[in-house]
Amino acid sequence: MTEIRNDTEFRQKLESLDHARQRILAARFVENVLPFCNDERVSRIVKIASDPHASADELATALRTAKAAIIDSHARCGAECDWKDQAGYFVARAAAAAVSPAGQSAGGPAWQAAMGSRMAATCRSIDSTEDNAGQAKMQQYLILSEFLTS
Amino acid sequence: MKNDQTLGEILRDQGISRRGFLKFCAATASLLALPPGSVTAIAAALESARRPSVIWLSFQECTGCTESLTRSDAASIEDLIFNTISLDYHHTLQAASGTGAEDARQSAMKENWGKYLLVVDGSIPTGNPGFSTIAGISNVDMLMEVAAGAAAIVAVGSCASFGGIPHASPNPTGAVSVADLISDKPVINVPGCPPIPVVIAGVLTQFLTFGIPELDELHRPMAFYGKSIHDRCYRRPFYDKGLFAETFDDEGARKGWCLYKLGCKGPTTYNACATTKWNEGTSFPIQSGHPCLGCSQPDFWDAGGFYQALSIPTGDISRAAVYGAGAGIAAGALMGALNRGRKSHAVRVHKKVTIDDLEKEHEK
Amino acid sequence: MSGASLERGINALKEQIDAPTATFFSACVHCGMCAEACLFFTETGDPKYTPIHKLEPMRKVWHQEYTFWGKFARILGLSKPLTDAELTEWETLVYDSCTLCGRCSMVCPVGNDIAYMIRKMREGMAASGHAPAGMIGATRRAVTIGSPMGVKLPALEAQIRHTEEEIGFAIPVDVVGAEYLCTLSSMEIMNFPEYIGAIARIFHETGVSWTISSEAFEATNSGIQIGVSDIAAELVERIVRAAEKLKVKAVISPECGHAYTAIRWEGPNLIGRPYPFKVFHILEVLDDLRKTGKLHTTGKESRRLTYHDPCQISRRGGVFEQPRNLLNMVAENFVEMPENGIMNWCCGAGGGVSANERADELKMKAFRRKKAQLDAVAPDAVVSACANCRIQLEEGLEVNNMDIPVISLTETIAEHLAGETSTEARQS
Amino acid sequence: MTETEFLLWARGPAFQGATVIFVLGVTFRLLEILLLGRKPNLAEPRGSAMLGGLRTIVTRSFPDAGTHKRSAFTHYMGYIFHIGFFITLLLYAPHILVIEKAFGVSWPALPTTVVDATAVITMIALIAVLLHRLKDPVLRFLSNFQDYFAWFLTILPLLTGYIAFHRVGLPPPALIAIHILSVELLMVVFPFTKLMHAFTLFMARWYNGAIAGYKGVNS
Repeated sequence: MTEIRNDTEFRQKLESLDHARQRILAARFVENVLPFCNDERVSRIVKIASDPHASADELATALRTAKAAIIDSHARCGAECDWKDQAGYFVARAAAAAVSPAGQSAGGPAWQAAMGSRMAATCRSIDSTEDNAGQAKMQQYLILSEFLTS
Repeated sequence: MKNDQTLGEILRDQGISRRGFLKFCAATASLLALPPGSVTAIAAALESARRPSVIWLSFQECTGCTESLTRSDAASIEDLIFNTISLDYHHTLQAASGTGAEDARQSAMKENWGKYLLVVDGSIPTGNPGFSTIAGISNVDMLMEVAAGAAAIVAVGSCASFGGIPHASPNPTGAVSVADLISDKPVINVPGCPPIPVVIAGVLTQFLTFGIPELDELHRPMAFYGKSIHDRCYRRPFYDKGLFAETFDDEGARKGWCLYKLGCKGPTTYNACATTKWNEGTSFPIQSGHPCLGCSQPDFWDAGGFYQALSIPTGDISRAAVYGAGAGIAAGALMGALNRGRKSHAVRVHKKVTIDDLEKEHEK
Repeated sequence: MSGASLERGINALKEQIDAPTATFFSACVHCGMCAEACLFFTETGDPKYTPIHKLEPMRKVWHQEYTFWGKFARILGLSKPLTDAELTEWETLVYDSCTLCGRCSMVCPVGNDIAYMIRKMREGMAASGHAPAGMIGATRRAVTIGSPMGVKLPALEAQIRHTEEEIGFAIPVDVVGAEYLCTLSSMEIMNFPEYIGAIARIFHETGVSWTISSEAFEATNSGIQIGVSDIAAELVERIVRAAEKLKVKAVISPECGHAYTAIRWEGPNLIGRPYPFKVFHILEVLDDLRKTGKLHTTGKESRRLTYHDPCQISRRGGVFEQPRNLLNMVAENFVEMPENGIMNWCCGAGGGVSANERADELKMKAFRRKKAQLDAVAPDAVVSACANCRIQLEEGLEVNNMDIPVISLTETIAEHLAGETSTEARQS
Repeated sequence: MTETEFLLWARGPAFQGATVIFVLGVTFRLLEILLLGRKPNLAEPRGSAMLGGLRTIVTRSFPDAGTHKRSAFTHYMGYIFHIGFFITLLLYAPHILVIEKAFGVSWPALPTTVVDATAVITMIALIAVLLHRLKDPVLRFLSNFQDYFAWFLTILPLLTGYIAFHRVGLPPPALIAIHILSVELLMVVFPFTKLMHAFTLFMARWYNGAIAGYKGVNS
């Protein structure tokens, strides 16, 4: 059980994985924060992301639905903000990162999904007392180390 | 002067050959822009025309028209015509005077009542009869008396046609034109100051042969007054090209450029000067370098100065502008002060708008 | 008698009308060219969206109050005074169908600055209770909570903590004596928190001393959008107080359009005194760093990029060369949209339109003008520098199912930072 | 009242009266506008307002390609009838004489036939502009009585001038008088209609350019 001590190490290990395994890991990270998002399209996207044999166009359609989910959930300019909804928005963005093709964004899909999920957790913690963000980070380390050892 | 001879017989007595007479008729036909075929008609009409009795009344006039008519400097066919028509009364030209002259006029009128031709030059004073009388008879009375039996009246010169110089403001004598007094008889105006000799003869010839000629709205024969000087002016191309004389002896004037800027009234003056010209076609005012005065137009004396274009303002415009600006500034300053007061009042009564003031009372 | 009223509205208009306004109303010759410059007309074809027509009520107040002929006509009863019903009818014209983009002001042949007048007319509309509900809510939250979307400090602190973890170093908050005070817009804090990470990394890399103020982190100013200078002044005053307290040399306006207009151009006139500090848009700061050689980037975007000029930043703000200089540092295939820079077409959501639900349908119709521009250029991605434009572009592209990502210029610069803190170097 | 007296009145007292009202009206309107004043701008300037303003006065006459394409008709017709109007007014010999008599300045004239042709083109453009104003949905929506009345005031002097030049119908002095009266009508009503844009245009463009120039934008 390799021990992950900090984000630098966490990110190094994630970026060292190949694209397909990064995608599966990203799906795991998003799955971890899925309860924060009530848009069922996102859960479908996570299923496709976590399926190692998902075809390219399945992933492409998933990416398009993810983008639609992002648009539908982002905060409206000038509207009263609701951080719980905003958490859902970041889950959707994390899901989109998971199914996005390689080289789309710096850090690769796994790291982006991790960050997105953590941001979702941060949003949840804003209006509530418990510190979701910290837990999310620890859980992500656990998921990675389990994944590496399996 | 035997009254019963026809014009043709008289001319032959004077030694005018048939050919010479026909040449004159052709010249007149072309002058009147009549077709060549009409030459024979003119000749026949002139030849058989009874010698019309003509009574020439001169009222408030400078005798310029008569001078132009007689042009004592050279005998010509026009001259002979006047010898041949029965000029029964012309107090400048006739030898008789006093009661003899008046008796001649009375008898001519009696004999040719309703047929004689009345020619008038000079305007008729209506202010006070005493201003101008002949043999104790005021011009108005004499005009009325003679006009009653006239077949037609020819007003020769701008005075008789439109009132001329006596009529110019302030018109002390209350001078009026023939047409102002006579409305029951055909009046032919032959304006000009003076009119062109050949135009007078031409009008009479046309009257003798064809009767009342076609007249424009100012009762002027279209044959001579149908076109403006401007339309027939030999300097028109310069006007069109925009080449004008700026002063009387500048380069433009010497080059014969258009005199519009020197006040030429050619564009608004209708006469035959530019075509028939004066002194047997020698020249006419514009050709001699002087702008046309518009002498054949009504009130040309008062048309705002001979040396100013007809369409430029006569008043002092810059002074008017200065007055306007002054008044405008005063009124504007007042209105500006009112506006500033009204605006500062609005600022004074301004109540700070807070988030509670964004909805109307009932909507809140 | 608190609350909005017709009388207070007309009084506000009388306060706002000045020599330029009177000149503009006296110069308009009804030539209709401003309609051809307004995307709300070009995309709907409805003549009522002709910009100068949107000012009719204010024109009437000017004519009846400040001209001899108008006053005379009113006394004779020839022209009727302004009614509340008229203002109600004009609500959708002055708010829903106008983003204050100012394109009409650029084409008017007699030179009328119509946007300048719409901004003034909104003072009368708001004071008479004719501002849209959405904007009233946002303005109320901006005054009471400090952000039109209700973002409170704890939320910002959470975002800051998250960003600090991501970038690996601290974000200065309430640092007295810093050179720059950075302000953020709620849209960024909520939808695009990466912006905070981007400026942190850039300033870290270029050694810029900066800080965020916990008392005045909000850059947006719904006061100038709704048209209430009293409220706008209060919002600006907060930033000025914070800047003075932290003794900063300059305040940076974030990737937001109207925030820049509010703090840079209207601010001093709202609070009635010049600032003791300078004001820059983030792009001005980045371009300055580029010019002074402090900002180094590596690698070039191979994707075909185009830039959408936010109206309040380029045409109404004067910041239009900087984005090009910055983009040319990081993009090898940067192509301009037809009619760009100070003559760009608006995205359709500025000037408070996006905060006004009633205008949603019209807003999407207006987007077709921008769609036409994008069709002409067919970029792989659109770069812009205003969070509200980004949201509108994303929504518009989604509705027209065009798969073009919309990215922030500042974030793109951050991604290409050459120094040690950039993503590649962080492994060491 | 003969034609000559009618003309004398038209070019004499009537023209003086019209000048007074015109100058008074324009001065009054300009002061009524300018004295409303303008708040000074306290923001730190990026560019020069003065230069921006002066610049826009010129550049706003030459719209950019996109704008031009969208309102080409308005541009072409607008240019034709404005330039035509000024050529007819300022480069026709008799008009120059009027100006010389009024203000003492003079300059060479264009050939009268050229000006005559220009006047015709101007009138055609004006008629085209009227038809466009009646047909185009935006213009029909925007236009009020004043727009059509201003159009009428503008074409009337051209029409009466053309007729007076060609001396059709009434005797010339009457035609010239009618032409002068139509000009006087234009002068008298001018300050109280949108024709004031002949003056306020420069102020408006200056303000526009100044507001933008202050911010470093060439508007």
